Amino acid sequence: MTEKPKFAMCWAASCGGCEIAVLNIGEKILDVDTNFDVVFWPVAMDAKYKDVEAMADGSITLTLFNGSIRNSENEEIARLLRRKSKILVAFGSCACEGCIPGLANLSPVDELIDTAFSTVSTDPVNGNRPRTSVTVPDGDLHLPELYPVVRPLSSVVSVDYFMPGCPPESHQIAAVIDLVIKAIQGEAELPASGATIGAGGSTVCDECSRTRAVKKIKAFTRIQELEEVDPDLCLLEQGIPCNGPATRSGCGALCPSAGAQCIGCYGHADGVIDFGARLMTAFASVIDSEDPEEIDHILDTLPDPAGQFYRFSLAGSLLGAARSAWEAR
Amino acid sequence: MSGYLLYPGCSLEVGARAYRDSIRAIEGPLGLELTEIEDWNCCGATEYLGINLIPAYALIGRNLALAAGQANGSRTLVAPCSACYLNLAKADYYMRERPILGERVNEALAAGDLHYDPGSITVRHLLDVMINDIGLDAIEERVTHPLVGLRVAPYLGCMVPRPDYEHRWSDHEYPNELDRLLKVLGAEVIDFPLKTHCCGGHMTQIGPDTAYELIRRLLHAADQFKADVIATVCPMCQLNLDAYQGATNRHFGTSYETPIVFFTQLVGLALGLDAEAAGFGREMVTARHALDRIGVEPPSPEEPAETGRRPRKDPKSLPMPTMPGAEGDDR
Amino acid sequence: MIAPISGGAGMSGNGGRPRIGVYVCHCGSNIAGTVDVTELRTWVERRLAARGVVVARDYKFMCSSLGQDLIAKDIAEHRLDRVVVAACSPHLHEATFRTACRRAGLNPYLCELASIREQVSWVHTDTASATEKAKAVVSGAVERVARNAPLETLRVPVHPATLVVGGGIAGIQAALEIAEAGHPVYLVERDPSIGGHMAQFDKTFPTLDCSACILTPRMVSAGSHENITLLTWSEVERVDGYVGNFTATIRKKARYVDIDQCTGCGICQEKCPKRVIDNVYEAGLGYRKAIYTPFPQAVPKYPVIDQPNCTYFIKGKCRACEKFCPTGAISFEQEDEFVTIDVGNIVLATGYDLFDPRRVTQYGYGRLANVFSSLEFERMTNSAGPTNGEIVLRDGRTKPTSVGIIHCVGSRDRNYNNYCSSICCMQSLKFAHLVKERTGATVYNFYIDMRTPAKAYDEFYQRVLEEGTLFVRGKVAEVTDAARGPGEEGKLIIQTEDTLAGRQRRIPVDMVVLSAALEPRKDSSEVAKRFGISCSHDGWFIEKHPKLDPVATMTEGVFIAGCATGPKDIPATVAQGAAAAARVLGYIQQGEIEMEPIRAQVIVERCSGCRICNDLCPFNAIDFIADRGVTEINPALCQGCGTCVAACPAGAIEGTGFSNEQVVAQIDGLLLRNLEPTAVEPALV
Amino acid sequence: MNTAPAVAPGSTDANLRFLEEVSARTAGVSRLEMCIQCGTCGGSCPAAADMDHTPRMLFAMIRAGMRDDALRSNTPWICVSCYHCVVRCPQNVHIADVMYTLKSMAIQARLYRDSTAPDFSQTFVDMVENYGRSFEFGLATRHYLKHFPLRMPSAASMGIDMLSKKRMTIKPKRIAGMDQLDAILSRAKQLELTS
Amino acid sequence: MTMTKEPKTFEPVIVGFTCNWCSYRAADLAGTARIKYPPNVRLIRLMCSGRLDPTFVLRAFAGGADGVLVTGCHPGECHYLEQNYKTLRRVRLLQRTVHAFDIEPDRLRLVWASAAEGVRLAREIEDMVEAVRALGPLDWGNRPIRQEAIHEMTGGVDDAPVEEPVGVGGRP
Repeated sequence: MTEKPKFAMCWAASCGGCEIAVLNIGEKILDVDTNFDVVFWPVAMDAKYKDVEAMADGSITLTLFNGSIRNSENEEIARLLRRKSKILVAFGSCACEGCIPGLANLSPVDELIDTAFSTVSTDPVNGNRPRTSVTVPDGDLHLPELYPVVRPLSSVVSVDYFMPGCPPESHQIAAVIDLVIKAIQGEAELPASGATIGAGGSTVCDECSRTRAVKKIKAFTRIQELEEVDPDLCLLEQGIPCNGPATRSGCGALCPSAGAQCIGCYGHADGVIDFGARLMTAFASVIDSEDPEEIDHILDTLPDPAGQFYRFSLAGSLLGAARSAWEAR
Repeated sequence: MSGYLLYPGCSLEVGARAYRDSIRAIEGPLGLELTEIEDWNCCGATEYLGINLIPAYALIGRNLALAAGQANGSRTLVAPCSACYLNLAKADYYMRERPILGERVNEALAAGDLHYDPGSITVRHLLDVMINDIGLDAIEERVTHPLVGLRVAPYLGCMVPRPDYEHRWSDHEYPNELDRLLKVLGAEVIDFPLKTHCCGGHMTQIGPDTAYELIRRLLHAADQFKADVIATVCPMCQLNLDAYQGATNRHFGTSYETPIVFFTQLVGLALGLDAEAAGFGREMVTARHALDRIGVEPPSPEEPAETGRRPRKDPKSLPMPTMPGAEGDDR
Repeated sequence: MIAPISGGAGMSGNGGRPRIGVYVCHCGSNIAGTVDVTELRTWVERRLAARGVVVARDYKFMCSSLGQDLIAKDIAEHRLDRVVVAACSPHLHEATFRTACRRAGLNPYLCELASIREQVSWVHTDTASATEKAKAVVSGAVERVARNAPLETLRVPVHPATLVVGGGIAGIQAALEIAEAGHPVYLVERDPSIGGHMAQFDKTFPTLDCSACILTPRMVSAGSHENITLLTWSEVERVDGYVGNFTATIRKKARYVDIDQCTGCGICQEKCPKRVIDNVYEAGLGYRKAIYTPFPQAVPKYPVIDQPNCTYFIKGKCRACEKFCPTGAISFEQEDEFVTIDVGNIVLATGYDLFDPRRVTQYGYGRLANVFSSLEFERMTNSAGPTNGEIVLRDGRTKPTSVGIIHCVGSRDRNYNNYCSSICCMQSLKFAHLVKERTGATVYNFYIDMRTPAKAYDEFYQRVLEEGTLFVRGKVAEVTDAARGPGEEGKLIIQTEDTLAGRQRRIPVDMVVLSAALEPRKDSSEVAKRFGISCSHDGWFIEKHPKLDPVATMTEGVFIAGCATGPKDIPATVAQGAAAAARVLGYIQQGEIEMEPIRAQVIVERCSGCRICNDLCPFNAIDFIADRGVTEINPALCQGCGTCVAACPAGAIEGTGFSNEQVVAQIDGLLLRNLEPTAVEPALV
Repeated sequence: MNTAPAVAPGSTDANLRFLEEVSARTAGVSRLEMCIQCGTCGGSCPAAADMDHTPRMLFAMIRAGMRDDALRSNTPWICVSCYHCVVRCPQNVHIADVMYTLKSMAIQARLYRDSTAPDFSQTFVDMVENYGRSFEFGLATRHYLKHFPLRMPSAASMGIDMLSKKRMTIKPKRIAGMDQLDAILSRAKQLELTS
Repeated sequence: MTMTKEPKTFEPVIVGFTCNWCSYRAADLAGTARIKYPPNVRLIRLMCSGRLDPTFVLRAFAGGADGVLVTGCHPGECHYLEQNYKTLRRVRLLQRTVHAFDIEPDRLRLVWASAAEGVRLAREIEDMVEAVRALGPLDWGNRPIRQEAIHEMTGGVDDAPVEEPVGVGGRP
């Protein structure tokens, strides 16, 4: 029998949810095994970086890379896998646009370390600072270097496909794996490089069953602060800051149909340069006032604009990180 | 009871006691509660501004700061004296219009550990409060002795309706507030053409001849309309028209004898106070004859108040432009 | 259209890049004097080659025919598919160069202007920095043009009928011009008769010919013209559609008179027992009946019943008019009617309101009997007016021996209207003349400045001077009846500073006439909104261009004429009526209208139907298609502002001519991000 | 009025400097530069008859940079602060406040011709600075003695009448916070209003 | 100046967005009237300030601009009736958002200027240049921005052979 195409999956700065999502595809996982030779997947099997280094460049057919680039190790493995892979997929929101870890980009790295290592909740070790290398009797121990800002995968290596979601929906993962297999067997065409796969072409409202009318909003309210939420009416029209209008479809409007506002994990729609920009303009458009003072009062009801508009996309946004974070070098 | 801060001003202390006494006398019956600002100082009248700008405004500023500091639940400062009313309102307004002035004034106030945020105090005239807060209906209800048959010339003078930074008055030239109040008291109110013209102000002191002419104009017009009394809202107007009426008569060889009273004194009478309680007896030109007139039986209410103008009934005559709300537009 | 840098019209060679020609104009020394044009050109060659520039030239006058030929030649020789001209403002020569490109076979919208004159050479002095800025500006234009798409101008058919709103002289003029040209016109008038303010006047300055004599014939022909449908006692309720294809809904107010029966004999008016002060036509100086035609020569001749004042409507009995009407034309049951009409163009000639002089309390109008407003005075001097043209005091009989005429009442005064009403001087001169002529009284004119700039106007001023009218330069302070002494008893005293004599004067007169300001109609802003045009802050309709397009508005197909755009005298008003008609006829002649293809359009497959954009369009171009759950934009209604493009959260609306790609690329170009990364000069960032 | 303008005629910027100075030293925004010379102020003024220049002329002089003439004019001193001109001015010039400015400038430059008014103001201010309140009796007596000795008799009889009616007191009333007021005023005197 | 190698003083780069009907014409007017203002502002013409996509502003900052000036018709005088109010709302929200990225709100200004206000526009530009100069460089230009952004931004500087442009001065 001929050699099976090689499959790899790797996590960088991420929570691991994406790995679970892959396992969630059920018996489809068996297809992966039958059609691929899994060469590297730290979560699922034992393998060393040096094994990967030993492989020939481009010898891995498909690599699903999840997690963002937070430290030198993340970058190293990203570059390594890029070299070794034919198809590199930024898998999940972290790899695509930084996701929750990206929110760290609003603060300088030192503050992050302080919070982590010198607050009451943590026991100070070695002068409170993790060091990149420490000498012990039997030699030097090394830790990867923490970067000042979190970056999406595509800002360190070129990426073939983007698969959004936090995590990507299992049925979408299954579909993508199907597609790749078919493509390998020459039964299907792969989309153009740089495309977003495993998601829809429009935004969440397209899949949302709530009724919508013309929107005019005098104040935004946190969903938990509402007396009652109309189960059928568009959440944004009820003053709930729902990110659905700007968020790429593909999840089946999971959150809105469960009565919670969309928080935007599927990222921006096609042709959009900056996710937050779309949300800002959308929210500004539905504010029902032409009086500067009143407008300000209404905007006061959005206490954390950056968090609202960039919860998942901050690291991948045009500004990428706060000035203080960039300058902390 | 609606509470206000009161800035009496120097004149009410002595020169215009009739004003102060009558205000204090009608305060209760009208449901007013006027709390005097503690240790207020002179507003500078029209003199200090001409000497030195910043000190002049600092002088006024101290009063505003004291008022703001004095918490009696009210942020409304009532000033019965026109000059005080204007100076206080003006300082508050200019400190906003020209922020640098506000800064300077506060720099000065800081020397006395005071500070005033322009806009934090609302400066209003007593008449404004009576018309717009108490309301004519409420006042009418309390009238027990209508001033029927008393022909009154309503006289506001300059500094209440002008410049009127906050647009509180119905008009700069012909405000109708005082007219409407006096009508409610039952008086015959004449359409006094000079109701907002000048009484001479400080010219009685620095250029008496100029002042006498201005006083004469007012007395002449009032006389033309056969006014029994001129009702004023300002101590300075009262003083000039009253105390200098004799001098004016001597100057022009005229013989005017028109008593000049504060509108609050007439309110007092209408509410049933006796003449003394209403502050009468302090005027230089006696108001006795005027008072006699109200003593007499009132004519039947149907009879319309004779306004001193010729009625136009001539069929050939052309219609006048209709004055929207001219008749009985009581807010 | 999103034009990827490798897309666009017939691109060949150059590694998939566009083939761009850049042309730097010297504009004599206007540009070359401040910008180093040679340096600019060579920089473009060197640094922008990688961005697709294949030709770069600088030339003395690009807009000259030689300059244009230069471009045409290159388009052919170098197979250019994009052109950038670095010269003056696009508002000046964009058309010129785009036409040149079209002639050379290149789609005009693939040509961009980079303004390095108005925005660089004329506003900066230092050559070095000006040249650097020019580089950035050109670089921006190059990036933009690379993403321009070939566009075709839009064409919409024009409905031949026209709606004229307002039956004053401006509206009548416009209606007649269009009707004469053989096209249908609907002339809508709010009052019972057309004629407007001009019908109230007796004489018109400076010729002093009788207003009625010149106006009435026009009114009659407007009333009887086969192409004009007269809709008096009517108002436009709503307007839909767009240039060439408007639909207007008009409310015909109940006349309570059946115009098919009515012969206009006037018996009803004789018999009506109810006398009403006529505040409209007689300016409050005279009376009319509760059933009335505003004036004898009214067009149409049918009367209306003034419902709120009619005894029958108030008390439920009377019906005198009905009893005496020989043709049984009275019908108290009549109700408002609505008619809907289709038109291709609209002319708004809604005129002005007179400033209410009561607001200037110190002039005593309304309080002092013998103070008159200018309109009252016009009626008084009118031989058909309440006094049969006699100038008398309010008592209706006494002739004044002295009259004061006050200019600028409510004009040139920040407490009322800041602007000059432009007709008051001439009006006041006319009044002065009439008073002299008819009463021989002493006349004083109180003015701030005499403004008599038009044909034969200043001559009229001279004439009035000769007649002995006394001119006092000073804005009157007050008019009072409070006499200071015997000389003033029983008079009105005009108090003013004679600014030329430098002293205060009190001038006793019998009568005062206030030359009141012209003001926008009280409802002008609602009207503007209804017709989709804009009002200046003081309420006059805004022209598309105050000088070069004075009767057009920003809304294609809606034109404005007469005092609705600002105070005007009769000649100017008539001229504008005619001008508006000419513009309308132009459109009708074309049969269809070309429109700039700058429009928004929805990429339906991307639209999620979130409806964020639905409320953003003041031109109602955005429709939500409920059954398909998507939003669409009507290209003919769309005016191309791009607000919805910027607002769409899904990026599903694209703006032709100003696409995101174009603008973003221009930003990058301006910031020189387009140069090879290595070449980004450090000083920039 | 034949004194040469404060600056050589034609040196526009110098002329402007006076206008700007007056504006800068006026409370609020004077809008003096907006005057269109319409004469509303001169026409409205109840005391214009006694003024050597109408307010309008004064403003023209200010524009012309005629500093001395303007400061020597008696107009500001005769202004009775009736504000008729202010509310009627079609350009909303703060006329009354400009008058106050001119007074204070005239006093500084010692350019007023008749000292009656400045003295009165000064006396008044002295009272206020001593007692924190005005003091009619002191004011009237001191002022009349100095400036209208001949009118003293009639003034006196009036004064007595006032006293008898308790409308005048012979001893002034001093406010408690005099030190505070002192501190404020002396600090204020060191401050300048700059634009 | 903005691009000389060693700038003496910091010369901010400001991107200005103008409305085709008023502020762009105001800029033209400033030109025809020869009113001088600092060359630090580079203008982009939009049909209406309502076209201003927040992306443009962020892109300008990310691309190295030290400030962004948005200009439109005065409220109530928008040639598209009321679109400038929408701009007002967007800009207010943008200012709050960029603040979270430590960008001073004053680096993003909204100015109303009618076609007649050439002088006003020039003065506003002057004023903003000084304000931004005082704030110092923003320095976003050379920060790594995600690959596809750069790709899209430069339209992909490919390795295809560059045709040597013909450059001719003066007469052809």
